[in-house]
Amino acid sequence: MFQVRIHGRGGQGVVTAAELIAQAAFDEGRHAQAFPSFGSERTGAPVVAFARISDEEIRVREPIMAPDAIIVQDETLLGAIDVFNGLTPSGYVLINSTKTLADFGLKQADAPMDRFITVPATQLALEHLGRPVPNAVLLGAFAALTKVVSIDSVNKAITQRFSSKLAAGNCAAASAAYEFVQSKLKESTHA
Amino acid sequence: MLRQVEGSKAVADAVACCRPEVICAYPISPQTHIVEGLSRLVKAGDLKNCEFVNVESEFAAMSVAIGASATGARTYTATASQGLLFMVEAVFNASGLGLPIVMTVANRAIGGPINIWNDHSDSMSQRDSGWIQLYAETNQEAADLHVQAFRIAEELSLPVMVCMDGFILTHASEQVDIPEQEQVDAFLPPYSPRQVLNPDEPVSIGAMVGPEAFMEVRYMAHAKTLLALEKIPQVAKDFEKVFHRDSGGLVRPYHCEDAETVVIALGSVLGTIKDVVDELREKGTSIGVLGIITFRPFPFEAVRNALKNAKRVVVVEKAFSIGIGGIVSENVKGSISEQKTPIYTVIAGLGGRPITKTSLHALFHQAFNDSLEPLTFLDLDQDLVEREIIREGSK
Amino acid sequence: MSTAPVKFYQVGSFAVGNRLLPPDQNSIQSDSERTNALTSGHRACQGCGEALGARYALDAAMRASNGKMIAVNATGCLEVFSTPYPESSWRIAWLHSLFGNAPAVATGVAAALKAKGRTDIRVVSQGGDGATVDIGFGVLSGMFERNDDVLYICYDNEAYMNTGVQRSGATPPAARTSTTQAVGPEPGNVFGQGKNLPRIAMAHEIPYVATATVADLRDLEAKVTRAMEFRGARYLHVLVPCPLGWGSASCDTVRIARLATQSGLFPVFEAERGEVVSSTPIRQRVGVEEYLKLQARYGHLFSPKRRDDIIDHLQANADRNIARYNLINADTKNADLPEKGVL
Amino acid sequence: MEKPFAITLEVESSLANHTGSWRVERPQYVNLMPPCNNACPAGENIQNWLYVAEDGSYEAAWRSLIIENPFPAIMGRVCYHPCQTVCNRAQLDEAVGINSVERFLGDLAIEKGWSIPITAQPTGFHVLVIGAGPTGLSAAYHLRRLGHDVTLRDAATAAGGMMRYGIPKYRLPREVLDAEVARIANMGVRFQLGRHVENLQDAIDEGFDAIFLAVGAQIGKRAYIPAGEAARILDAVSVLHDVEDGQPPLLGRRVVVYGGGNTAIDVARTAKRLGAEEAIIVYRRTREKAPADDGEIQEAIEEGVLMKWLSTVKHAGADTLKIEKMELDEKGFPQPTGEYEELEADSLVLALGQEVDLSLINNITDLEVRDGVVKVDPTMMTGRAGVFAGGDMVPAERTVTTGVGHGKKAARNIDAWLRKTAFEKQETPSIVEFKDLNPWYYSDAPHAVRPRLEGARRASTFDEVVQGLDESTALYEARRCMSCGNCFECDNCFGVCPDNAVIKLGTGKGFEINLDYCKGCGICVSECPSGSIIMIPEKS
Repeated sequence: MFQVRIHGRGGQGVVTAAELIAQAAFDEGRHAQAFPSFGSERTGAPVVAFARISDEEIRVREPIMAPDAIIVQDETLLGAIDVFNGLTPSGYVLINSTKTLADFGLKQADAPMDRFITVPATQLALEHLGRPVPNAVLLGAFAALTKVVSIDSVNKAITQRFSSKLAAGNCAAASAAYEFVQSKLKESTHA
Repeated sequence: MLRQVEGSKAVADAVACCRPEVICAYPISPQTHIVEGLSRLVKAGDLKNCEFVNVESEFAAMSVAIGASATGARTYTATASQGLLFMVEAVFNASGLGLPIVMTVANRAIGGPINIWNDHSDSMSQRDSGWIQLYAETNQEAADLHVQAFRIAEELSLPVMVCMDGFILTHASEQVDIPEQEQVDAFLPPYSPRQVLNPDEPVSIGAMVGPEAFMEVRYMAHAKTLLALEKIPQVAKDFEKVFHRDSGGLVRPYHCEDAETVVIALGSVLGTIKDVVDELREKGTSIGVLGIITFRPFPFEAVRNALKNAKRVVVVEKAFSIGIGGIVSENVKGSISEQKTPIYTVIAGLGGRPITKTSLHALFHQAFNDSLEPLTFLDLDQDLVEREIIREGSK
Repeated sequence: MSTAPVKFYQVGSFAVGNRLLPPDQNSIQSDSERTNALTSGHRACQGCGEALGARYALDAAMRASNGKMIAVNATGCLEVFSTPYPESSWRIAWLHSLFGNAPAVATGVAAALKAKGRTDIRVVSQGGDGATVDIGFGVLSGMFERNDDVLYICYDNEAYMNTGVQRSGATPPAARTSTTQAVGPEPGNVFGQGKNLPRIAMAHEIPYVATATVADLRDLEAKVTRAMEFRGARYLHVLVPCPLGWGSASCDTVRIARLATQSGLFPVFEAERGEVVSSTPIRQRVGVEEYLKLQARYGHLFSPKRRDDIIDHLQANADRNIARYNLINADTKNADLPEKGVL
Repeated sequence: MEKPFAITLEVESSLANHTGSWRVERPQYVNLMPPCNNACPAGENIQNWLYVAEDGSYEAAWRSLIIENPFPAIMGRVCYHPCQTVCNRAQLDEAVGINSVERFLGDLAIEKGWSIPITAQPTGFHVLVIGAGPTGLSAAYHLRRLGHDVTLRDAATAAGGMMRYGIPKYRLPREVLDAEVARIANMGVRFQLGRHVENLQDAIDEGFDAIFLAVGAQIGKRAYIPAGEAARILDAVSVLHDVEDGQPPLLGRRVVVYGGGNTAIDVARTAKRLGAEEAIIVYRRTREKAPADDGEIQEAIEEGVLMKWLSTVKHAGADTLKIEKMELDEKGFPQPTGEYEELEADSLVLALGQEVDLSLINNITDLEVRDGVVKVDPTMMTGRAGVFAGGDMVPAERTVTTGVGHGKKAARNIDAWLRKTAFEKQETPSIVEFKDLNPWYYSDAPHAVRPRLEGARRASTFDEVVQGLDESTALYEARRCMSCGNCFECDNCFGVCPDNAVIKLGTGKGFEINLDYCKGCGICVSECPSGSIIMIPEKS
């Protein structure tokens, strides 16, 4: 079972992101579960959503305490809360930022480049979508980084979820993010 | 059709397939997504011959449902928590008049202090309301139970409450085989009311009944409700014939036959418990789970049979009766009163407190060596409560 | 409107019937074939104004709907005296649910009929003043606001009679009830409280709002008939004297209602979409005292010590109604008081 | 439909609950005495015939009327309608114009030629009626309807008595009188006119089974007034009689009529019509105290008749009269003042009342006479068995209507006497007062005034002064009746019963209380417009 925790702020669509991951996995014939951090947080407040992916039926209902992947939609959260809490030793971290990991004081030792990565998702969104909405975009990066779901499944999920125009832009941005991560990962292996 | 979908949406689609004629509801978390979905279907014309009434309170919601049902319309509403408490007077009236209304309760704690998160305090408070109460373990079952609920309600002329855990189920996206319209039509015949307001055949519904007949009225309500214990399994069987899956019924035993320890619970927590049970059984522990789907009327016999071989029973419940303790466990005691089996009451997950596998493992190990208190509060911050009790007592 | 005066001189248009009138000009109550929606054998007190008002109104509604009508009833005297097991006095399709929910139950009935395409069947909801202005007020307002296709009729006897005459939001000032007793410097119900439901209903801008009393049958029937010409939420407020609660003679029920209108204390009018469109002028004006002195609930205004201050205050209220609804016209007798006429 | 036990009930199942047991008093429909009926000297059932007339059933109304009074057309003209004086409606707006409706019905009957069949079995008894005035004609009429043979004798050559020889034709056209008299003749009453009965004994000897005396008061009172030879003094009765016979006396240019009764007014108005330039009424008291009907006085004044109140004639000369002014003392009696004045007059007509011509009973001892009138017992029988008397010749108010009433009363008593039984007059139910009514239900409807000829124009002719009502106004007037004390089916009781305990029996049949359900609240009584329901205690 692969478990994901997504950090963001109210209004940034963390729940949508979690549901898109679940949808992508479902489209690949697997079981998935997505759920919000049940609460009454308002726009702007730090929020999280969860996704589980498995080949068997998912019965467990507890919150995810040891995620295999963490997606941070808003870099400003890093200073605010411990977004890495409970990350499994081999877990992945995806941060929406134009900065480098070093800029966040993450050293290669505890943040190996093949599992930790920053992606300028907001820029890509603006570029392809014309709106600073990074949540779906990050899923392209998520597919490239974790390989838990394929970029095609992600794009399919996006297409099912959004209106055609919105979907096209998001797919383009997600694919761009996917490429971005692919190339980054190549760099890391050659380094 | 199998879909990855939010629980609320799954229920909304399932209810829509039942061709309700009147839907009324008042917004309250975490039930809102269900009625939002239905209002959309009505407005879009996808759900025809149906009136969606935006009422001004839950009390009005149940009252509108009463009027609609008494006029022979298939009627649905949904609520939770304070909303359910606000409609209580009408809730009792609906069952008293024998109106087959189906209501979803998206289970949530009741205040004060106000708390929007999940537990069973709301529906448990209505256990004596004369409604049939069904508890869903998964979103699949939640969807299926609604389809069955209309048949049970209409065949017995009794209202049915379908309870599903707020947020944990209502807001969780998972795969659900949404009932197809043809299937539902094959399973659920059009509503033919037992009594109906009809100018061509007028009757007076809702008389005042005095001491000379009130006991009899109540007794007959009890007798009629007990019929549900046969009706519900039949309906579940019929459902399986049409939909090819096991959903609903009275109870759902899981490795109970040979289990020394049997855990009893209602609703979505059963999934987490089953995971723990599997892990324990792999280590050779003799443990099973009994899920109670039908809590009202209480299936004494089914519970008794499931517990025949149990050496101990752990009841994990998401509500409790202040000053007494377990509610479900009290009923369980009633079904095995002649046995000496120890019954441990575990109050867990109140007000949305997560029920984790880790905590359950620890809990069950205590149970195995019978070191459990008769009444335990799972993951209670013991230091805090002791400190506070002393502080308040010292005033 | 409301009643075109019947040009017949032996009795005017005020009598129930008239052997010399063509049937279409006669009142519904004069028809031997009337529905008798609320029939004999009910357990209302002698001279019950509510029993009278309910039959008047529902028979008219039955006529207007060609007998296709469903009635919902709030808890209260009317419900208790009409349907104690094992006997019902109703001759119509009738449902009682709770004290505070009759308007919403009626909404449900109407919604069901709409869903079934049976809008030929009309829905009437009814209750006393407690059920209407107090406990059921929220749901009533909701029914109004949604403009649900329901005619709501309030039988106003100005207190909770079913429970033993306690004060309601419709209890008039100075009136004695078991919770506003005739003691202290301000005996009876205090001034400056209570709600005027017809005006609140008008504020919802529903299609039709009207007031009536059991003293003017033709007016009441005309208003029910008019109300049934509309679709959507309609409100009819009927004054029904209560011999028990008002401390009046059972034979005076109609007379007292008449004095309420002729004194101006109870204005009879109708409004459409929030605007008053007509009012029924006073025929023979009387001072409020004529009305008050027939009722024990106002006894403390006359003995042991006459309270002119309070009587004058009530007279001022009546005068305000007369001005507001313009209840005096050229034909009004004793337009300027005080000539103590007894009707 | 499967009804859940106790919660859902059968409609109208409460009919099993007989709430009549709550009752301590019960309503009862009654027929009380309307003041009009009570005041009618002829005992007409006015409320009833107005009620019948209200729906346009005029013949039925007329037939109800003539049960008591054979002269609706005459009454409608000459009756001073005490019924209207006491009408309760007067306290609401104005009295009902009963008299005008009565005239409308009477005229219609004449126009349509409605006749009166004799339904009673012939009795074989034969009654002689002496005097064909209102009293005699009425008696003859009623006796005939009771099945007796009747012979009617009168000295005059035409029937009618004072109706013909006392009342001028501008008040009572003769074709109306003749028509209503003819109707009686057609009933088989034998008229022997121009046959003066000098001696009652002779008549008795003719062997009639009973005799009714109604010769009236035909002789004008002659007060002593000092007068010169040339003075022309006549009495009112003769003047009116001569006018009727077509030989009007010469009265001259200025005519003075002495007296304050209706006859005085009639003579003065007649004088005007005969061409007198001035007709002056001299009366010793005031207009208020004058016995004449005020309406008559008013009409006379309109026609130019002059009034000299508080005056007596002291001496009559050739062309002048000496008048003494009077004044009323504290008791209201006129006292001489000693002030005199001259009044020009070509003739003086005395209208000081009439006296009975008792010559026909002079020699019959057992007929007691007191104060110039014949004494009768309560059955109107004189001291002589089988001989009855009525009208102006017995103590009574001397009006046509009273006479008609006497005739009826005598007829019924004669009938009883002949049959050797007693006429049982059922006792009068209580009289309905205004306070017994609920006038709220009567909408305002003022009296319909009968058209009249203009005073100046009518004074020159004997045309009828007062015209009749057309049908619509007569109907309107009939419907103004409040039906005091008698149900007129307004359905109020049927409507206002909170317990549906009033049964409507259908038009003309009235209502009935359903005692199974009546709780005795009394609303039906309070709201009955005509006061024809009362509450009576339950017998314990």
